Amino acid sequence: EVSACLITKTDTNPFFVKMKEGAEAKAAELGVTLKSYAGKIDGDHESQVAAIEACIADGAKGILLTASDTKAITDSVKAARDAGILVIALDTPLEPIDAADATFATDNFKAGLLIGQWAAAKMGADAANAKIAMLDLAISQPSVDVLRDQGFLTGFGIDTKDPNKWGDEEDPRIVGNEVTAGNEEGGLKAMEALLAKDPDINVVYTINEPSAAGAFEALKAAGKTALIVSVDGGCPGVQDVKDGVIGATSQQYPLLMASLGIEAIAKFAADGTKPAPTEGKDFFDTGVALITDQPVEGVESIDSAKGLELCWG
Amino acid sequence: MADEAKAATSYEAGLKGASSRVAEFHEDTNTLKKIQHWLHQTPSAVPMIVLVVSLIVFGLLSDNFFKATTLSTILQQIAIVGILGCAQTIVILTAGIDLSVGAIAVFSSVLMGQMTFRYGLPAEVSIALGLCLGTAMGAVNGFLISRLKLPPFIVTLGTWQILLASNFIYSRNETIRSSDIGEQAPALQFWGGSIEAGGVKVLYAVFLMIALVAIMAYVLRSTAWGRHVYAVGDDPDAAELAGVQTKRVLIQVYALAGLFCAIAGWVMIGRFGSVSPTASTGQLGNIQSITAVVIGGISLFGGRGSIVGMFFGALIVGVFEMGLRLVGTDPQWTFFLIGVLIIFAVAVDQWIRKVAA
Amino acid sequence: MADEAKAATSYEAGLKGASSRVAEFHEDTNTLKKIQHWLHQTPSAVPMIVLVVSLIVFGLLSDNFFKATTLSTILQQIAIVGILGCAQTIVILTAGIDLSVGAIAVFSSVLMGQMTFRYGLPAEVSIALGLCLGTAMGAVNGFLISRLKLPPFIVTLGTWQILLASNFIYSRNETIRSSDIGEQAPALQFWGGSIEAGGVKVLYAVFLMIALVAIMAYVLRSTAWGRHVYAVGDDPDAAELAGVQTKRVLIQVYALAGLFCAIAGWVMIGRFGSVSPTASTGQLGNIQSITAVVIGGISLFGGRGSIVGMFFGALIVGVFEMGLRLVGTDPQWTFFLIGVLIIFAVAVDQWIRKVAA
Amino acid sequence: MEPILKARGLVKRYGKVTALDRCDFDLLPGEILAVIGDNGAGKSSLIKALSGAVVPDEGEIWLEGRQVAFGSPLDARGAGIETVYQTLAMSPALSIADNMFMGRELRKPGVMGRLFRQLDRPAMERFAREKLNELGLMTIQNINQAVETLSGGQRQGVAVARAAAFGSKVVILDEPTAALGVKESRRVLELIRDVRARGIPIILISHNMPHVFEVADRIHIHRLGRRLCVIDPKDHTMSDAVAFMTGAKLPDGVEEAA
Amino acid sequence: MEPILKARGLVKRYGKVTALDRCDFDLLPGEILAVIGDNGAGKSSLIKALSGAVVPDEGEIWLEGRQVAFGSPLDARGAGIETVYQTLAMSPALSIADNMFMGRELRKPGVMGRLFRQLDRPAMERFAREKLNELGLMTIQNINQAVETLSGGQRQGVAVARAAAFGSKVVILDEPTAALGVKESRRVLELIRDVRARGIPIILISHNMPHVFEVADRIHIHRLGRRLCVIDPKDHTMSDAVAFMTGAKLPDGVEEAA
Ligand SMILES: Nc1ncnc2c1ncn2[C@@H]1O[C@H](COP(=O)(O)OP(=O)(O)OP(=O)(O)O)[C@@H](O)[C@H]1O
Ligand SMILES: Nc1ncnc2c1ncn2[C@@H]1O[C@H](COP(=O)(O)OP(=O)(O)OP(=O)(O)O)[C@@H](O)[C@H]1O
Ligand SMILES: [Mg+2]
Ligand SMILES: [Mg+2]
Repeated sequence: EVSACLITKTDTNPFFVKMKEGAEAKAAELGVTLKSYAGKIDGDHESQVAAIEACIADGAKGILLTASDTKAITDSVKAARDAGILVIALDTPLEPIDAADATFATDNFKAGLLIGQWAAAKMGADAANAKIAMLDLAISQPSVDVLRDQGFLTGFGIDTKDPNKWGDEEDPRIVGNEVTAGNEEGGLKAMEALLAKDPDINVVYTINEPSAAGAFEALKAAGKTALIVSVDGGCPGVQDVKDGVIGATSQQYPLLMASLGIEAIAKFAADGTKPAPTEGKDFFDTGVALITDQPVEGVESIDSAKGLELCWG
Repeated sequence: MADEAKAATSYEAGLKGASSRVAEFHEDTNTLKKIQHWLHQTPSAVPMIVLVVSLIVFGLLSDNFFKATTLSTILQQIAIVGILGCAQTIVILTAGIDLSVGAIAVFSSVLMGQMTFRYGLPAEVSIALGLCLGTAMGAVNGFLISRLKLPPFIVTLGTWQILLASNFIYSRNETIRSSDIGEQAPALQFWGGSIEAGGVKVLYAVFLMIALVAIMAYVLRSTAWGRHVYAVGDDPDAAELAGVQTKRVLIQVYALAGLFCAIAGWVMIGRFGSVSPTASTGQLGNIQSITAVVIGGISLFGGRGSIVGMFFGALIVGVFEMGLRLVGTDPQWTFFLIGVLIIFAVAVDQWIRKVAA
Repeated sequence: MADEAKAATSYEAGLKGASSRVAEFHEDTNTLKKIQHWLHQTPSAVPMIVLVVSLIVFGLLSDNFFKATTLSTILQQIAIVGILGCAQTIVILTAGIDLSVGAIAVFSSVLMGQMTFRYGLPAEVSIALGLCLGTAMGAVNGFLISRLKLPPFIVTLGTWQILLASNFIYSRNETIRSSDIGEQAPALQFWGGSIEAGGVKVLYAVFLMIALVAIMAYVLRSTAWGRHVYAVGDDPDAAELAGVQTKRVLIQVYALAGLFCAIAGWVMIGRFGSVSPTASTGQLGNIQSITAVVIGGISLFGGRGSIVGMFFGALIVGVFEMGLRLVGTDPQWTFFLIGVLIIFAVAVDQWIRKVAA
Repeated sequence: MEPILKARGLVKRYGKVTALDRCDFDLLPGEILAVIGDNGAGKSSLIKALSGAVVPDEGEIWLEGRQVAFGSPLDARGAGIETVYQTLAMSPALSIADNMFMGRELRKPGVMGRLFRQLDRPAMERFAREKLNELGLMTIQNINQAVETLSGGQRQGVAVARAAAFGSKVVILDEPTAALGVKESRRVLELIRDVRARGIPIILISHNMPHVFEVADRIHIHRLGRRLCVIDPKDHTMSDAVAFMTGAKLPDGVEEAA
Repeated sequence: MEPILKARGLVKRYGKVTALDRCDFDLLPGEILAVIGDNGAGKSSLIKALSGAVVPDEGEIWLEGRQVAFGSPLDARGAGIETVYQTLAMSPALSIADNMFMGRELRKPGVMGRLFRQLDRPAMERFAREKLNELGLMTIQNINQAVETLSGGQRQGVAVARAAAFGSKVVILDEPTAALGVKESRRVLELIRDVRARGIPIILISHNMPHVFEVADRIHIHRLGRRLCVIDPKDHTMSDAVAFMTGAKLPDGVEEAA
């Protein structure tokens, strides 16, 4: 009997919930026993260490891990690999990337970059006097948070200063950064505060689609409109693109990552082969696609109808 | 023998003609003394002063602060914390604490939403059921605390986890979108409606919060039940001996707190548009409401303080948060400064009280 | 006049020959009574029983549970909570609460790391400085609480935010990698070392935790200072009148708690290898340590309970978490069940105490 | 005469300590019964058992011939037994009037009271002031003072005034004059007589022998957790009573317990 | 004779209430000074000001001729003033021995005490047991009982034993016999005499006139927050004293304050 572990950052974010569902479906199909673990809050590193220890104690064959702290987790990953467990990083690569046996990931920086480029192109000449609200995840600035934020700014053509930190930019077009905890409540409150600061905001970057929905409510209540961009590609988010709530979102594929991961573990258990990375990259890229119904020149995108086919819940 | 007893107390003869004058001392009547006395008698005055001062300071620091829209935004941002604070206040007055307030609120909002969208109940019925279920969750807390005599902190720590987990499991982490609710069940979003006067929108939710605070202030001050709540928090043994049904009062208090939380859950739908099981209130609602209560001058050891103080406490936090954002610090520094200002607000409160004592 | 007074108390003649027998009553000596009495006298026994029962239950449910490695893993998983629990215990015994324990621990670990890697200090010096700074952070809490008489909850809520924000700002969100530390400053990772016996690794951190609990148990029970800590928590006014320097004791308690937190921060480096400012202990350490303390039977109202109980409390939580993971419940259900079990553990505790009273 | 309040074989243990050791008790209608005994003899434990504040481990209690089992002080109060405990049972942060009316507050007449359940503060304060004046506690300057700010004696006066004002079947006073001054003690004794004149029997615990012998109809002497004997103050001297309660002498027909 | 403890013009206000109203005070070396007065007259407030438990708003205090300003009870204790407060100042959850030695614990001899600062529990318990026996409090069955489980009188006995055992310059007793039985009160009076025999002056607050007149060398009569007069018990009857303190009569040469 093959047993596997799935360790996600949290289990309340729909992204990870869907990832878990994908893994469970695949595990049931292949006859693998799957146990799931998660951090208690965003950036919860300790719970992930404890989870890896539990997997080792439990004699698992493989671990699928979306790391909260990509540098810090490597010791525990090494311990697991020393115990003969296949460790696959999902969604977020570890640092260094070869700390895991394999990585099935999307490039969060690229996801941000795409929406940044789209927003800049959409605004055209006005991009020079844009007023941008940045709705980030948490003040602890976990790596997704930083990568998506800095990707967006890079795509929009703004100097990011220290690329490992958001909030240190000095470009006057940025009205302010606020944290949202990645949910509607946080998005709404953050947007209200930024609107009080500057009622003329016309571009809104959001860490994910729930916070985008919250930001939209705040704009609606204030009787304003703005270009909202986001990342994730969950079905409600794509629906929001279709309804014109969100201008564009970068879609990622958690179900795919998870099911590929489970397959790799099953294969490893059967004959000991480890998965190979995508050609030319040091990880297996599960891809990212920009979804918008207002395509712009020079940025590749798919429309919301196509996005709804590919969305993950 | 009785005669012997008489003799032994014969010195009481001296009592004859004892003065019946009530002790009266000169009273200082200058204005400062009067202000001090008033401060002493009105526990909610101190947070009010802190509030006014911080309003003035932020008004000076930021041009945008003293705009009507900013002020109404502050009010709407504290609406939910204010309602949770009502729940937290009555619980803390009984020397308890309720860590589950946020979880009850979020779970109630999810229940209201899912009953409408998953089972197709009319929105009004879902709301009524949601309010009842919230009350029931509170009553369970009350039962465990009063009947099994478990410490409130640990009971509500447990139910917090239980309800939050139930919330995620039951909702399958699915958000109900604002536009769907708007079309099919607008009653759920009732409190998101607003009154417009002179270009300034004030949410119904804000009026609801103020009404709840006013009602509870009356109930706590002017009804027997309110006095019993204070007595239970002050000294439960003494209250029991003096004839208060402490257990019943405790259950009622927690159940009522549950109802307030469910109301907060309903308000959340109106305010955020959507129904989201991941709302931060579930995690942070308890700390936020406790902060408001404590800044409002209510003792965590029970029996002392006023709910109006809690209202000012919530406002102080709201004003700080908004003010700091307008002044333009980055979120980490905002977080830092709010920490500083919480301590500062309570220190000022303490200092004024000391001067006034 | 004195003669008159003599006459008035003449009945005291009856005192002559008053019995000097000490009241003695028959004592039930059956075994049950003895067990009850022992339970009553030994407050930490109850959590111990809960612990043993849960060990047995999980042992039956999962084959992998009763392996030496699993048990040593549980111990190493609670090492940090256990050390933070020592800090929390002494604070709660004084009827206080410390919400900043986790933040002090994480910030101290970041300070130790950055002093070595950013400023190039020798690791030993950084550690000593880190421990001093942690103590200082605790002392600031103590100062605000004892001198300015601010409520502990609100002070530590404020410093929690302040320290966490400072931690993020100061560290610039940078993690120091395990391999770098291993090469350049192995002293930082000292507590991650282990003793191997029969294939089972036990971390130094585990021994440290047990030693700290033992030392504090001795200090609290058998030194004057320990008695003063209890007296301050029991009734601060009475303690002050009886000649305890309550303010000094409070500052010492919070400073010592800060030191324990800094030690926990050092242990974190050893346990996780790296120095990470985002460690969730910063956010969750307070609730975890309070949970351990309360399950361990220490009263949140101060003055009652034993630190050994806290240790068992931490173990109970560790056993539940590991046991449920091995049984394979999904995280939300684990969360749910831990909530249930927290309430259950305290209910059993309460029940045994009642029976034994 | 049939006792109005009767107890047989009451036992109460606190861990190793036995506070009541098969204790009997009788209170006759309309009498003032004093209970005297050494410190720690179990007097307070006895009246706590009678007033529902503790549930005895063994033993039975009868009120007006009917067996009763009080689960809480409220039960006993409902049955008409009003008690002043040695610890006074006051809520320190609440006002004097609030404390006196705790659990039986007056409501405003009319719709404010019936519908909005508003308290009638002026009436309660008037009543409280009146009862305190009856006790001569006129040094209380402010009827809205929190009880915690009263002097020890003032606090005790408030508790006694409360019991005397509301007792209907039995009034129990546990050392009501311990902290009172000469004047105030005298008033309490007068009050006790007044209450008896209303036909209500009283249980009075006191260490003040002259007072006890002055007002008591019978004296229950408590020793080592049980009733040693009951004496008539007219037949015995104070000196005898003191000798009995301290074990210096044994009353006729009683043997020291084993 | 120069007073050992002297105060002039003490004022203490609590909000609207004035507890001490320009009060004077003198304690002579080696004497027993009784302080009597109505409930709420301000007696406890006076001794709290003298023992550092409250800081007076105005006024000055001299100990052995040197002006002092006590910021805390510990200061006063350090200067040799030991006090039994009316509220007793005990930690309810701690044992009798712990309470008696609070703030001046005994340490084990040798290295355990010096280095590891271990308490000498057996010695402390022995001492506590001895002092309680001196007071005749033998109904205390278990010296390790928590103070909260003691009867009201037992608790008071412990507090008195503590003060008597450790006082070096002045011992202040605020109603030490209020909750005590006949036997125990007698022992306290004997103890007070013993303490004076050791040359230590005592301030005794009490409402028990026979006791006051029996032991006091001088009587300070307190009324409406200030010293009305000081009388010698040999020159006045108890009846006079009662009349003075309740305002029924005015002592010679004193006018009722405005
Ligand atoms: N809650 C309790 N826990 C343990 N022991 C107790 C408790 N209450 C009372 N006792 C013990 O029971 C005995 C009787 O106490 P009780 O209070 O009834 O005495 P009492 O006769 O009222 O004395 P006093 O005149 O001093 O008030 C005492 O030895 C006391 O220590
Ligand atoms: N902390 C306080 N706050 C407000 N008023 C107080 C406080 N302490 C005492 N008082 C008031 O001061 C006055 C004097 O009180 P004090 O305790 O000194 O009287 P006392 O003479 O000791 O009376 P007793 O004989 O009853 O003990 C009283 O009217 C009391 O109500
Ligand atoms: Mg008693
Ligand atoms: Mg007094």
